[in-house]
Amino acid sequence: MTLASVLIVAAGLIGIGLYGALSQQSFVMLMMGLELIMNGALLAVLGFWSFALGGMPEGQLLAIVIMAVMAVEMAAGFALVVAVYRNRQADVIESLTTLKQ
Amino acid sequence: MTDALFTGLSALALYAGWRVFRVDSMVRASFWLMISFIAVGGIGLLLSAPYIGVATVFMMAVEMTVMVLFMVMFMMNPAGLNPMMMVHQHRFSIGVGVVAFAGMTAATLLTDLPSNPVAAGKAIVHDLGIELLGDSMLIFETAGVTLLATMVAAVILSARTGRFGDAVEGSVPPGLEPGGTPAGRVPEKSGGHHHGHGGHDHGSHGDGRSDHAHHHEGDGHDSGGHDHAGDKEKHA
Amino acid sequence: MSLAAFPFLAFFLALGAALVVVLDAVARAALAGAPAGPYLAGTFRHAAMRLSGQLVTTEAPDRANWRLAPAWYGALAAAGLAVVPFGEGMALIQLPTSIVLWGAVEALVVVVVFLHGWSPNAPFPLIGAYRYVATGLPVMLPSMFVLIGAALPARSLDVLAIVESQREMWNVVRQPLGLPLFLIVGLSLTLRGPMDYADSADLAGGSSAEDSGPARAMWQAARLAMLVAFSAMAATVFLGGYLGPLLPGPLWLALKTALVLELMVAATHLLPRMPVSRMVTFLWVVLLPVSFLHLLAAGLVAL
Amino acid sequence: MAVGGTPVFVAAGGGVLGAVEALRLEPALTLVATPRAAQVLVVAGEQRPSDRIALARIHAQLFEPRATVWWRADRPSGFDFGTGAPESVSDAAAFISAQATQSEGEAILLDDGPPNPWEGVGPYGQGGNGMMGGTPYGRPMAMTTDDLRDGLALDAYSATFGPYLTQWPPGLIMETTLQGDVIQSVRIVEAPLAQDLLAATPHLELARLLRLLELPALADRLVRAALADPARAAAGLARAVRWTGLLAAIPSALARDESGGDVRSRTAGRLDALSAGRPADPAAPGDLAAMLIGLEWHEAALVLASFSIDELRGAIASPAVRMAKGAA
Repeated sequence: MTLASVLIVAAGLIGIGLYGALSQQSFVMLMMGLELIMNGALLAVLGFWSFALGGMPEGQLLAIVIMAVMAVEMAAGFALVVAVYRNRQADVIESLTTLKQ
Repeated sequence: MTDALFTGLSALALYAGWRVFRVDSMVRASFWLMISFIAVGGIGLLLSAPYIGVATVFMMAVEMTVMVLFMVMFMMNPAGLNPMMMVHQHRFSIGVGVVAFAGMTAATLLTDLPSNPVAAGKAIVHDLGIELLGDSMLIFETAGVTLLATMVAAVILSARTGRFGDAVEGSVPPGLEPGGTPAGRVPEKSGGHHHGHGGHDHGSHGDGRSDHAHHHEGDGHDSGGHDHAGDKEKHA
Repeated sequence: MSLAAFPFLAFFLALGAALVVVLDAVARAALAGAPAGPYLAGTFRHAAMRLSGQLVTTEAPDRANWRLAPAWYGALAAAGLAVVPFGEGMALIQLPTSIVLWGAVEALVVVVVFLHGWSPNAPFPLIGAYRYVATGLPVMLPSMFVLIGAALPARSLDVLAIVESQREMWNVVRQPLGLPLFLIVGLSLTLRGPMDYADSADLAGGSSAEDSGPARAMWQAARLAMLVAFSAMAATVFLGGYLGPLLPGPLWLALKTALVLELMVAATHLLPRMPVSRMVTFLWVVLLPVSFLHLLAAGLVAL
Repeated sequence: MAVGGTPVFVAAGGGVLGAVEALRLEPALTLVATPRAAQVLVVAGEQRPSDRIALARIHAQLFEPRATVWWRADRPSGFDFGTGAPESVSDAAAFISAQATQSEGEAILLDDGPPNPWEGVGPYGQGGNGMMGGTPYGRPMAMTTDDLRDGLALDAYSATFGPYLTQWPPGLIMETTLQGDVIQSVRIVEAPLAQDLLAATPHLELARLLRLLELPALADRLVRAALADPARAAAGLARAVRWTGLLAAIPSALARDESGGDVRSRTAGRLDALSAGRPADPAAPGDLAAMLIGLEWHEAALVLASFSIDELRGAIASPAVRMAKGAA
């Protein structure tokens, strides 16, 4: 287990997450892609913190911030999905083209 | 031992992450995502981050449970009875994923990474606590307040009644003068109002909306709606 | 600790589960005004019949999750018990954050019970699963407040340190609200009596309504194992765990665990279960503020 | 948790509920709530001819070797398996318990195929055009409808429940549409069957409610008292039941009847009747189906248990609608 191996795994998670976030039509699956990207970011931060920062407490703080961001992303995401769903009965991205205007 | 564990957990994290977009049921997808997070939490433990590692498991278990509830509520096909492949710009997405992975990997391998590992015996959790309620208290508190604000915002957004009336009626702000036209942009008549998913053809093969429910519709009377289904399995 | 601890933990779980069966039969017989003997003899015969019974399945279930749910539940019970120290420095899993690990176990129980109800693809189990999520998630919050409160006097998230902090005074004295609140959490974790929203009587057994034969026996056994693990944890966090004069530490822990088991069995048979919406209101409006006040008081005392 | 002897599922018909409660006290048997957990099916009491299919379905859900015992029941045509049990409760219990090991298995009555032909395009019967097409095995895909409480459109499902649901009055059949566990619509298909006198004592009526509130041991105690002497005042027992706090556990103003009483007040009335040794005051449910709409499953079950079976039968005044399926 080295920093490079941890970062490669993190890159793999981010790659899969990017694929998911870009390809999925359903809002919720899209959010899963975002969560997976966050997962990779979390792993990368932990790797850097553990191998390169000598256990600097700020590194752990960054990880906690990432976790908070994930929670915010999910709560806000779901709330928006519910709000949109109430108005338009839509849960796939293509139904939302009017939002662009 | 550590290397073997790391390899195993990494493989699990990546495999589970890939399965998220490959299974037919959204419930399974969210639990695969949870497994991916748990594996990362395990790697966190190996990386001597005992708090973050365990807290990831804890948080993600709760978060994914909520996610699953949303799945069952809204989404087509939570039970995975029909094949599910709802994608757009598929090739492009695969390309982006692969390029991102390759780029980051190359960057990792080509960079001279610094090395300054955590000293053994360091009081990691203690340090984190001191940091959270010491130098970085502002950041920590901001995160906390942000979470609170999100919670309030989420409830307001998803509740039926809004400031200007029921969400289902389309909220319209009051006019600038009494009885005048509403202030701000007038929302269009909801053009996207097609019931459910009926009108869509997503060009994907055979997506169908289904869940547990239709398996019991039209069931005859029996004790507790246990259906006859069991017999089929037994006598097949 | 070494691998030799595994058989010991298994023995502890089995002994605790047997005790619960006896206590349940006795409590039930006493309340029903009947002799306990036949109840008890029947229980073991019952279990033997179950194990030899046939597995019946539903139409289009998620077979893997359905079969695995009891195993996951049992594994979570084992993981929970593994952080409980049986003596000074004697816990199978030693982490500076072992109390958070227990919290993770609690959160994963909600996932496992949901899966158990969702996977048979039948209405009653699914309703049980929904209900359990609706009550199980709000119960997490008091649970976290209570556990953090218990960690405050120890100034550590390590269960070992929490036990050591009780040498002078047990947490049950220092934080009188903690144990009752934690018992409510335990009733929810083990799907018992007043918090049995997953396997309830009005749903003909809820999430286990479609279970048959060995699967049913496994699920019931896993529930018992979780009850034992929870009781050991409650005894550790609030009753001083292995601390006590004269007798060896593990024995003290066993005795205190038995005491918590008795409280749990009594609560199971004496308290009614509210409809779920009433319970959810109760959890958010009453229990959450109470547990927050409890945490505040615990913090002030710890200062 | 089930404790006791041979696991038995009782498919109770008419005129037998009190006797079934007596059977529950026999240590040789454990009455379970689902046929999946049962070793023996006991068909008790008068059976409606229209419930034949439901009964056959329950029978098919037993695990093998299936064993059926007929107790105080006449067999519907076609059910030529199983053995008859002796009339008396204790003899019947011993007989039923013995059947668990003696049965050589019974064939199921129903066709083992899907209930309808497969209609669809894709491999799973989905329509293949749009996302909601197709009726796999004759069952349409679930559709979203607005929730009663806040109008959020979610998947609803409809199913027919009864007549052998152990937590409901025997014989009651309802067609309900549920969202989550909230009842969105109800159609009462069959009224409950008339029961014996013992079932109408305040003891047994309270016992049914206590089981729904997860207090089975106290329920057993009430049944025991009723079997000893239903007319004797049991103030101590009523106090014991009150002390569990069950009145506080029942939501207030749940299901108001025509005289303004709710589930809580009706239960309190039963407790008073129990301590005074008299029958409970009558109540008139009014429109039962309307009363259940918007309630959760558990609340609905409490509402059903808060009326006596005769009151429920009276409320469902309109001639019972036969289900096409049941009459076939």
